[in-house]
Amino acid sequence: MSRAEVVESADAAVAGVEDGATVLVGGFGLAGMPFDLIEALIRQGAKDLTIVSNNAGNGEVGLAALLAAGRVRKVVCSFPRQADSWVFDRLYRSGEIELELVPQGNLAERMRAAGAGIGAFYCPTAIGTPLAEGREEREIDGRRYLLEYPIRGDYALIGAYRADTLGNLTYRRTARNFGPVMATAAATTVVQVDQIVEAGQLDPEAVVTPSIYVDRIVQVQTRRHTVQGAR
Amino acid sequence: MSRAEVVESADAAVAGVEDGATVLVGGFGLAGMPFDLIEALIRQGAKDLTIVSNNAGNGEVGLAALLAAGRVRKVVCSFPRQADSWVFDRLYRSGEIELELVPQGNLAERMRAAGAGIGAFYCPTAIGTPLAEGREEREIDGRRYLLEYPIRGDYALIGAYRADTLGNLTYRRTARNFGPVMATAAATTVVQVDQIVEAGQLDPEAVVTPSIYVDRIVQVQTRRHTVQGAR
Amino acid sequence: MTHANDPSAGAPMRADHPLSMDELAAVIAADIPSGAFVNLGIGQPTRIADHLSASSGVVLHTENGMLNMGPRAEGDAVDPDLTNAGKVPVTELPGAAYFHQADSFAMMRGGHLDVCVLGAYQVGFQGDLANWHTGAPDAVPAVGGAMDLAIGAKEVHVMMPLFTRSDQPKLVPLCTYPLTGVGCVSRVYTDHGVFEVGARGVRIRETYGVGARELARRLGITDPDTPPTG
Amino acid sequence: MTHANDPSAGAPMRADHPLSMDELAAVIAADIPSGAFVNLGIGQPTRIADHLSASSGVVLHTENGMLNMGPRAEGDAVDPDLTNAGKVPVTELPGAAYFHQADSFAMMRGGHLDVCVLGAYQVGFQGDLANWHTGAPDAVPAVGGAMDLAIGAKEVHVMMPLFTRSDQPKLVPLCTYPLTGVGCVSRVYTDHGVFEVGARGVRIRETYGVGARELARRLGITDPDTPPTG
Repeated sequence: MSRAEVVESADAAVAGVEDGATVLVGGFGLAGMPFDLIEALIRQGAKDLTIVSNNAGNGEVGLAALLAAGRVRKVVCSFPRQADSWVFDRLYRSGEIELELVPQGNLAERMRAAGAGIGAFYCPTAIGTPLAEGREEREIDGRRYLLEYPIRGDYALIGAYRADTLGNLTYRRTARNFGPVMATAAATTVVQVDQIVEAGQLDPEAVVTPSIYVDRIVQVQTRRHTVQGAR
Repeated sequence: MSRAEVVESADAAVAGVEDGATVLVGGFGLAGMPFDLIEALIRQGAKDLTIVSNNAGNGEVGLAALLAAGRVRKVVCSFPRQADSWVFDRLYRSGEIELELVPQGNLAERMRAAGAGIGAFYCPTAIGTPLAEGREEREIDGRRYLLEYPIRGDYALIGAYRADTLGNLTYRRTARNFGPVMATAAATTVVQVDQIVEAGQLDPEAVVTPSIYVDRIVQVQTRRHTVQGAR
Repeated sequence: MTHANDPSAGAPMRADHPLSMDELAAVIAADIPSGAFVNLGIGQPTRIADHLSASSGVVLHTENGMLNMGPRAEGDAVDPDLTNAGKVPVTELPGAAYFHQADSFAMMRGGHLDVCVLGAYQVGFQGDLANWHTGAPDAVPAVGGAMDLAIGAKEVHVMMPLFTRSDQPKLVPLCTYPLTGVGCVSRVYTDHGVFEVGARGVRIRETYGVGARELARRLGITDPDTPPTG
Repeated sequence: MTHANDPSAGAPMRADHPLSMDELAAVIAADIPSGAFVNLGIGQPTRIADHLSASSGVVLHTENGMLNMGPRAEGDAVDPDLTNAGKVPVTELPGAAYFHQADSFAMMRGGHLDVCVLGAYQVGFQGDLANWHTGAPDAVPAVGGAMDLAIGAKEVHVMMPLFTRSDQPKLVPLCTYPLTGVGCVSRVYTDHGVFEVGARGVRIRETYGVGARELARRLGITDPDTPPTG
C-alpha cells in the first residue's frame, strides 16, 4: 500500500509522471535540488508540466535543463530572477513559459496546508502589494490578511541525505529547505538520497520526514553544486 | 534581548506570571508535563488563570495540583475526562471551573497558527458536530470547513529533555507532544529540562525547538509518572 | 498514495457464534492491507495490534506523536516518556519516528493515514459517527483526536459490540448521540457481523452466529444487497 | 519576548563625509541589540555580519532554514548544502539549528525575529517599502522572502544609498515602485544619514557630511522634529 518502495534507478523513480502533471521540485537554488530525478524526468518525456519550486533554474543544470528541454508550461515560484537564470529569463521574455509568482513563505505554507488538510488560511504577507490582487482580504483583530489556498502536487521530486528502508528521511544542513514540506503535499513523493540504511539505523528523534510521506526512494551519487552570489 | 536565560530555580523560571494570565502547559497526560514549573507556579501564587493543555490533570500531581489549589478559572483542552481526573471532574461538576473543549488537532494547529502569524484557518474537523457551534463555515472545492482562530499564551510552561545554553531544545520520545508548538505560541516560554549542555553540543540537525522560541530554562531532576490505561 | 482498503480483501469468517472482542480484533487485523499506515483508537481497537504480524508491515501511528509504535511495554521496558494515545506505556519498533502534535495532526488531517479503527457509541447507516459524548447533562465531555481522525483518515472503520447492554442497536438509521463526524465511517465491525455503511446505506458483509435476514430485521436494514445467508 | 530595538541605542556617529556602505554596515551593526535574532537581506545588508562581534551574541537567521549562521565559507569550508539566502556558501556557529521552509517562515511571519535589515529601491516617509520589482515591463519579477520579512520582523530596517545614480532620492513621500509592504519600515540607514520613518512621518536621526536642514530640504522633509544640526 503506502509503504515506500526502494527502486533501482532514477528512471524507475520517476516512472508514470503524466503530461500536464504538477510537480513540486525541491531545492533552494542548487542546494537540495534532485538533479538525478530531474534528468530522469527529462528522459521520461512528460511535457506540459507545472513546476512548483523556489527558483526557476540556475545555469544549465537541474531545473534549468528541464526548462531548456521545453517540458514546462508554467512555473510557480518565489524567485525566478537570478544572475544565472538565463534559461528561464529567455523563455519568460519570449512568452514561452507562464510564471505565477508567490512569496516564499506563502509557497511553503500553502504546500504545508495541502499536506495538513487545511482548506485555506489568512496570512498578512503581500497585503497592500500587487501580489494581493485577486485575493480575498479580511481584517482579524485589527490586522489585514489575505486568504491563501493550498498548493498540491501530483508528484514531489526531492533530494534528501539518508533514508531508511521504510522511507524515513534526514537531510543535510540548508539543503533541507522545501523537501519536508513538499513530501507532505504530493500524491506521490519521490526522493533521491545519498545513502539508504536499514530501518532502525536512523535516530527516531532526528527523523525529519516520517516514512508515511515517502513513496519511492533511489540511492544516487548526488552531485552538489554551488552558486556564488547568484540570487 | 530575546536570548534565553538559564535560571537557577523553577521559582525564578515562573517569576512574573500575572493573575488572569493564559498559560500553555505542555504534556499529554503526564508525559512531558513540567511538574517542577507547575509546583513553582503554585508557590508563586498567580490566580484566575486560563490553562491551555491537552488534558485537565491526572491524580493529584502536576496540573491537577494547580487546579486543586484553586488557581484556575478556565481550562482549554481536548480531553479532560480520564480515569484519574477527579480533581477537574469535581470542580467542573460544581461549576467552579469553566471548560472550553477543543479537538486535539485544532488545539495544536491553533497554537501553531499563533506562532506562525496565521490569522485564521479553515479546517474540516468538527463539521456537523456540536463543536461546530458558533463557528463560521465555508465550502472550499466541495468540502465543508470551519474557521479556526489562533490560541496565544502569555506564558508556556513545557518540559524538554536537553537544552543548550542558547535555548535550543531536544525532547524524549512521545514526551515531545505539545512542547514545540506551545514554545512558538507564547510571549514567554519557560522550559524545564533534564540537562543543560554548552552551545555546540546538540546536533543542529536534531534540534526540535530552535533557541529563538525559548526565554527561560531551568535544569531539574525531572520526575516521570505513568498513567496506566487512564484515558 | 493509493486507496488502502479493498472491500473484498477480508476473507469472510464463518462463525456459528457471536465473536468475542478478541476474535473480532483478529478479523479486523486480517483485513488491514500489508504496509498500511494505521491508527487504532483507544479502548477495544488497541487489541487489533496483538493480531498484526510483523511481516504484515503495518505501521501504527499514535496521535501523541509517533509512527511505528510497538506493543505495550512491560516491566523494565516501561518508559513514562513513551505512551500511546491511551497513555499506556508502549515500545518503539525499528524505523520509528517522533514528531510534535501539530505535525502529528497534520498527518492525520491531511489524509495520510490509510485506516483508522475507532470505538463508537453509535454509527448511522449513512456513516455518521458518535463516539465522544453520550449527551448526558452531567457527563464531562472529552473529544481528544476523534474528530480529527473522523475527517482525516482515508478509511474510518468502527469496532464495537452491535448492541448495548440493554439490547439497543448501536448501528442505527440516525445517531441520537452527539456526532463526532458526518458520513465518515465506511465499515463497522461488530460481534454479530461486519457492515459496509455510507451514502448508499448499509450492507451486511458477513454475520457471526446469526442469519443475515434476522440481523437485517433486528436493525431495520432494508437494503436488497444484503446477502441471504449468514 | 520584548521589543528588540531602542531608538536611542545607536551612539550617533559624527562623520564629515557620506559613509561608504561598509562604514554604514558598521553603524547598523552597532545599533543591533545584544542577543537579538536578526535576518540580513541579500545584497548590501549581508555586510553587516562582518561588523558583529561574537560577544554581541546576535544570532543570525537565514530564511532558507537556519539559525546561528556563521560567516561566509572560504576554501575547504565551502559546503554546497550550506548557503545563505543569497545562495552564497556560509558556515555554522555553535548552537546552530536547521529547519524546513514552512518552519523558517513561521518563525519570520510569527513575529519572532527582532530585526531584519533589507535593501530597497524606495522607502516611503510612512514606512512603505519597495524592494522587489522596478515595475519595468520587461523585468522578470522576483520576490523571495521579502514580503514575509516585511510583515513579520518586529523591526524592519532598510540599508540603502540615499540617492539613485541619477541623484533621485530613494526616501520619498510616496513610493512609485510596486510595494513590498505597507508602513512596515521603522528606520532607514543611508550613506547620508539615518532616518526614523513611520505613521508619524520621517525624522532625521543623524547625518553624514551634510547638514540636517540641507538634507531635509533635498528630501522634502518638513517634520519639525528634525534636529537643526548635522
